[in-house]
Amino acid sequence: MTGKAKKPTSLATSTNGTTRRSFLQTALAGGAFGTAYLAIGSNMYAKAAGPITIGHQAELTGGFSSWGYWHDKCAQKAAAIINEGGGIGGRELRVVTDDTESNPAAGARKLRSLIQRKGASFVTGSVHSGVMLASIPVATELKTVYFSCGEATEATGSKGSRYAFRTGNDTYTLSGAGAPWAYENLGKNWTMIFPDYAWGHSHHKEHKRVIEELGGKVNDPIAVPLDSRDLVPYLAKVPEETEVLFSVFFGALSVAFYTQAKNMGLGEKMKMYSVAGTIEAIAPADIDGAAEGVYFLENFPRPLAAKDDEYHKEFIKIMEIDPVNGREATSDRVIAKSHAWQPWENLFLLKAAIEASGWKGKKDDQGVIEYLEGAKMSNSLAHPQGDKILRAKDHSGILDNYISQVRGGVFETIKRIPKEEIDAKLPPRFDFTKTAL
Amino acid sequence: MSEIAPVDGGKTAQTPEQKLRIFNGVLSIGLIAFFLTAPYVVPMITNDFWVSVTAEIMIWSLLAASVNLLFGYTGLLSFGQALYFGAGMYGVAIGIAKFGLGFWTAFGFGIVCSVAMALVAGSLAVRLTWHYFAIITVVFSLIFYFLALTMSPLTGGDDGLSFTLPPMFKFGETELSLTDPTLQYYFIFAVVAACYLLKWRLLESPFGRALIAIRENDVRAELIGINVYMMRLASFVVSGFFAGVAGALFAFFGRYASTSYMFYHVSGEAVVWAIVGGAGTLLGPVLGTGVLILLREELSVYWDHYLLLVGMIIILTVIFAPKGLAGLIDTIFLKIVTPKAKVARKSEMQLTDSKVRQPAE
Amino acid sequence: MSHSVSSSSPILETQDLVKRFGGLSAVDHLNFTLANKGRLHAIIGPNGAGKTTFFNLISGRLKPTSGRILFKGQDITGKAPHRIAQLGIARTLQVKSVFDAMSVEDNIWIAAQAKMAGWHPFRSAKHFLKTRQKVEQVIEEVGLQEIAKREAGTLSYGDVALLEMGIALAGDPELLLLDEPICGMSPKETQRTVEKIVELSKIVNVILIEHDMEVVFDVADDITVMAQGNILAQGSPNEIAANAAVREAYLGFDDDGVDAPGTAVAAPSVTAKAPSEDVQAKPEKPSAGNLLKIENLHAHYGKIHVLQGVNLEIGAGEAVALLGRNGVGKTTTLRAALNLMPRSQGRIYFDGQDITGLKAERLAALGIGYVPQGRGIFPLLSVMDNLTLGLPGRADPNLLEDVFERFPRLKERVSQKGGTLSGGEQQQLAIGRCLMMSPRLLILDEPTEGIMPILVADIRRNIESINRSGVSVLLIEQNVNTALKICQRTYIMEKGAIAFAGASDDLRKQPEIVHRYLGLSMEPA
Amino acid sequence: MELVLALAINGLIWGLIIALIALGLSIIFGLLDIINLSHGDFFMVGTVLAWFIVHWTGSFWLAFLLAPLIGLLLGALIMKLVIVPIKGAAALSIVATFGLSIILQETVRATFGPAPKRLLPPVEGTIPLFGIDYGIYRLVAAGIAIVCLAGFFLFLHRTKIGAWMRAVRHDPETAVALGIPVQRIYTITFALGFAIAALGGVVAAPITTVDFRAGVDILPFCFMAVIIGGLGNLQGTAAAAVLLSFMEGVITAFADPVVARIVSLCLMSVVLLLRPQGIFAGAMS
Repeated sequence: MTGKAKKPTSLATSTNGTTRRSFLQTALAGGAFGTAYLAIGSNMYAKAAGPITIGHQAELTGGFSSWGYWHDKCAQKAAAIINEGGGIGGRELRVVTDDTESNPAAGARKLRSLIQRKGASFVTGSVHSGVMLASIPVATELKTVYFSCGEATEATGSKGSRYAFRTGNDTYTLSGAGAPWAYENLGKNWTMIFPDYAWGHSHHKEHKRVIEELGGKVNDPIAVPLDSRDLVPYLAKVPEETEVLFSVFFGALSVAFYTQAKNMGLGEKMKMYSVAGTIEAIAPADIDGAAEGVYFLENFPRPLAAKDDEYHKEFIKIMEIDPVNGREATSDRVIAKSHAWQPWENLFLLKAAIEASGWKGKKDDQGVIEYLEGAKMSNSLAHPQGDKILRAKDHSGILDNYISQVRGGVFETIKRIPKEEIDAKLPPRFDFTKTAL
Repeated sequence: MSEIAPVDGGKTAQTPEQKLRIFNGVLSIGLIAFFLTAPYVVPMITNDFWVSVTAEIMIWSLLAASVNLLFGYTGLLSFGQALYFGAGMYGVAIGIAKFGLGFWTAFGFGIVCSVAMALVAGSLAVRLTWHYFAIITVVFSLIFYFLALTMSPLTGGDDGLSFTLPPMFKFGETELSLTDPTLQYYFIFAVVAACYLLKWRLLESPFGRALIAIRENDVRAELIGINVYMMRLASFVVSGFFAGVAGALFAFFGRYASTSYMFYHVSGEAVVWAIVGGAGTLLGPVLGTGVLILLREELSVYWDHYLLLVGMIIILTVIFAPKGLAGLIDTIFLKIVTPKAKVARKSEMQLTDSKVRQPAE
Repeated sequence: MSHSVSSSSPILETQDLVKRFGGLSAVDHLNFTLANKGRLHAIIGPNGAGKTTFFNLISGRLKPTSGRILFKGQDITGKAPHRIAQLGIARTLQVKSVFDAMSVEDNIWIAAQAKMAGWHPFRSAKHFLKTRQKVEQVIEEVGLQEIAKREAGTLSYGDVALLEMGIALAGDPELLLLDEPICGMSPKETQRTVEKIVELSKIVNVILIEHDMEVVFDVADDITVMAQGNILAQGSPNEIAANAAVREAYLGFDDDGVDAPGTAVAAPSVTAKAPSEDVQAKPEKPSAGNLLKIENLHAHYGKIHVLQGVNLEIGAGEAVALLGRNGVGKTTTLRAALNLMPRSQGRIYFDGQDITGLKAERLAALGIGYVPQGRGIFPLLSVMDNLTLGLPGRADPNLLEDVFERFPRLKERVSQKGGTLSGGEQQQLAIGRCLMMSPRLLILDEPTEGIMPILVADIRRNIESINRSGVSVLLIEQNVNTALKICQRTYIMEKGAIAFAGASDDLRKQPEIVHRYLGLSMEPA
Repeated sequence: MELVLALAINGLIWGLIIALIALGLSIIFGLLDIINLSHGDFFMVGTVLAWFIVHWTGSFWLAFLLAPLIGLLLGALIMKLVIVPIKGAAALSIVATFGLSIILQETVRATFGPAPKRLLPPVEGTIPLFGIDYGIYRLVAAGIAIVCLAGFFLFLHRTKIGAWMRAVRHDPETAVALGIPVQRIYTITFALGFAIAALGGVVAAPITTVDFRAGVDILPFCFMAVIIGGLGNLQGTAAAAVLLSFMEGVITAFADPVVARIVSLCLMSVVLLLRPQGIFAGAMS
């Protein structure tokens, strides 16, 4: 992959010719937006009020760079489609990407850079919880709508603001979506193992609450220091009577976890349950069967078969990934699918909000925010993950989730958890709509 | 030798050293003028973003300056300044978010935390020198890093602790707060400038000279009656103070504190900034911090793997400009100003040598 | 010059002072008293007599094992160095060291202000008028006005020595301890410095450690001779000069019957023409052709011009001694010649080949064996490893057998660690190690230093027999007699150059030359 | 109680692997006086080399041979390009190795990719060990680590180059005079430090992960072992690594793992303040 992703995208010519164009038009027409702009040709937006710049704050280097690559690619592809379809309200969409180095200080600086230097009117942001939480105060202060992708629930909770949104899951929705199913189907006695920092503890807290409410037993938590490479001491502490071992890790630590748990034969003694973040950007095949048999809560299932519709199919095609493992055709990278769709969808959502509210410039931000609060998105190429709502009060996305299991080195989806069910279980705990702008 | 002696009457005959001093003076004034006018000048040239980068560079340069005070002026290489940075940062964040302190009290609290931390850690650490000192400073900072990580209800752990800025001043209805970017910039400028001024005064004072004496020759310093332990401790505490102020400012700047700023990598970066800029020079840290941050900022636009270049630049600086950028500028200036004078002096030295060589009676 | 120490109230007194390093007593129940009379008191003594350790104890750099130190009647035993300095004892260090990056002025300034450093953290140093006056005064006293603004690191060696004294004086001391202030100086610098010391001794009590006897006997009011951590003799220069024990301790002649050239204390002083001409005199070409030839060798240690044009030749099969007082540059000559340290100038030839630019590690293979001072045994390596270390491949069993035959002790201890051997055995090992490489030239730096007397003769015999077997020998030796016995020719170094070159037999006949360069040589009182 | 035993033994085994990596750090420090901040990345490069070699040749055992060899070459190259030019100035070496660390990580990220990967152990299966099922490869790895450690000490004590390294460390000048090529020994030492760390990487790769940031986490632990064992004291380093890991294993059985880490760090401060030569000094030399 080259660095061209960093350049503002404008799609001058369509390489796929008319077939592609017509599909896009149909696909977009199926979306939640009005259809008026579809008449506007791609060559017309040049005459309008100049491009609209949306910033993308991504982890291109550092610990999260295996995810960041896909966030960047999704944003670029989405921008290309939008521009191909006439831009936003007739104006060209420029997406500028800045690298956070997976480091909160750099991330916050890059957010300023996006807004102040590169003139981003809106920002779709980081999947790194630390970066995201360092960025929200900056975005709020600079009065700029900021979408985060990280899972720390505080971003749309105690540390949220009127400007901070998230279309994906957080630990709160993840627990509400998957834990009840796992409790019913996998077992009642739970042990939780997670990295010893806020994200892990947040998962523990939310899941423990759900399981205990359901009447299950949650054993003492096992927090693993972030710099651990040898997990055996922690795995050895998993009680014998455990029925479900719930784990949340990311990156190297999660590979180490699966490898070492596998080596110790834990998978044979108990059910292993986790969330998609644990295995993002990693193909089960690449870790040689270490994740075999593990159940995952995904929100955008890896195999096409789990959500077999044309939007998903087209998404896979555009992202140049295979329909089973999500592996890139030109490299051996595996998509971080349950998170990387967010920048894609956020761009389309912003497009909808801008067009619907008649946004022309900074002063019209309120209209965009009001559109976003409670926005409904429906299954389309703009929203290939599926139908979802952005709840007005807590600015959180409520979406379908899926339970998958790794079988024979590939994901197999066994259950869809509809967003309505999740919404019902998880009342908003914050209300930002009353906050002044 | 006589050429060095001041020439009576005219100022016309300046030595290269004098010229260098003037040059450095001009450079400093230029730098100060730039920082003073940045919020107005910079947006005229580019945009607001660079104003906040400038502010951030000032803050980080203060952390580099704290490394510089210890390493460049006292001869102790600390790899744990992030600890005092973190203490200042958390002092402010916890003060505001948990204790509900006001702006100034939180600022003071942050500084007190960092100074207290430096006093405790320093009283042990300065018993050691060189390698051992460098390592124990990392060890201390790691201990508190892990402590902060475990106390996440208080510190927010890796995800950090964010807070809303309390107002600086309140006059009836009108509130002044750092949410005004220009005010924020000048607040940071004023505090950082005050710290540099303080550093400069300290270094000009008997205390500062004692530190330099210790750096140059601690044995000799002890033998003329300098209490080397106390001076090193004082230097350690002052540098902890600078790091703490930087941390407190950074907390205000980001409205946020996180343990990730306490990790040894942050200390490492500060050391790199200080040494690349030029250890033992007042403005070296500003240069090093500024150049490296701007470099990263710009390079990252062009290449995914720009860190390769950053690493190479660091190594090349160390190899080809061991006295840092400040030293490099001085050397270049001296070369431009005095090609002839230097040659003359060299030959004179050789003459003296040959005189010495002659057998004596 | 006058007589013995008078009995007014002492400024410095040590009571039963002991300092042990491991088993060695560097200072051994020393009782020393110095009257507060503003006299110049010199301490002399052979290397290892404990002189510098004594200074270190007084100035607090070392804590005594037992005993007390009183300064003006106040007990200062075990006080921190800076406290002692503040009380009024200043000292200089043997290796000159000042604050290199600071100007001369600031160097003195820092010393003048040392006691209050830290108490005025915000007041500019420039504003302390009293201190400034003090600095000006001291600069004038030591005569550094010309170069007051120069950075100390750029000063010549002589100026550094003056600055050292300035630094010491700036603290208003009542007692000044000077540790070999003129060591390594050019004659001109020496003269200037000595004059300064004499001047200073009129203002403040001075204790001077010095190896240059000429200077000591010239300027000291009183002399203490130390040996083995204690006082050997004390008195006026004349009394000391007449003391037989002193001469013996100094000249270190063996007691194995040879008439020590130093018997004639009242020997006529050397006439002025002797030294300078001899310095330039090139030694006659040895008959067998040159094996090693050192030409015009110059070297610096920082500012110190240690070697000032050394010329030296060794013929094949010849044994040559290089003698000279401590600090004249003997070891430096070897190190510079063997490329172990940078040279400023000079060429070295070995067996006709120019080895000047050759890497030091290549020399052993050419046939130069080097036994460094202190023997250079690797303590953690076995005797066998030590022996075979320098060889490219496996050890030649015949050579090994030869070495073991020569040093049977080594064979007994072949798997022991080098560090567990006694000094004599280590010396055998160091020599044996060189022999393993079949050298053509064996260079030995003080092989008998610190060796039990019984073993000295053994080592001497070994060197002689090695030499007889055709190996050339270059020997640095403190023990003049041992050296003269082994070596056919002798060079004497003085102040970084060869001052005398000639046959050892000639030298024996001219004891006054030995005196002049090595021993007690003085102007008639 | 069983858990304690299991954790203690695991600590021992993991400690042996760490000892191998820390050993490389220790010899570089002991001989060259360089605080090598990129040492963790030397280890990481070893894991990545192992991964590539296994994926290209299919042979894990070949990785054992090739990875250290490549490490040796890289080490010699780094010595020549980075360490020699700064002439061993210690403060500069810290900064230079910091830069080196960035370069190594970024090079691996650019070539190997940012995603962590797993390397299958050449030996699979578990055996019961005090109530837990224990991976057999770990025992194999410990065995390999012991063999490598023993091999290294044999090399140090039985070969000429080993003797030279020990001699140079004690007294470089005498060593030169004896004809020992000191500069080359320095280079060999640095290269060996890299090679040993890379070997540690190969051994550890199937247990942990292959990831460009693997070195960041391992470095502090290695430093702890080097310091507690005594700077430059090789046997001490190895012993300290095993002891520390063992201790952390035992503490982990009772308390929060971070507490174990903090205890180790406090122990390290005490050692530095009271016995900077390390707790094994004297006992070893």
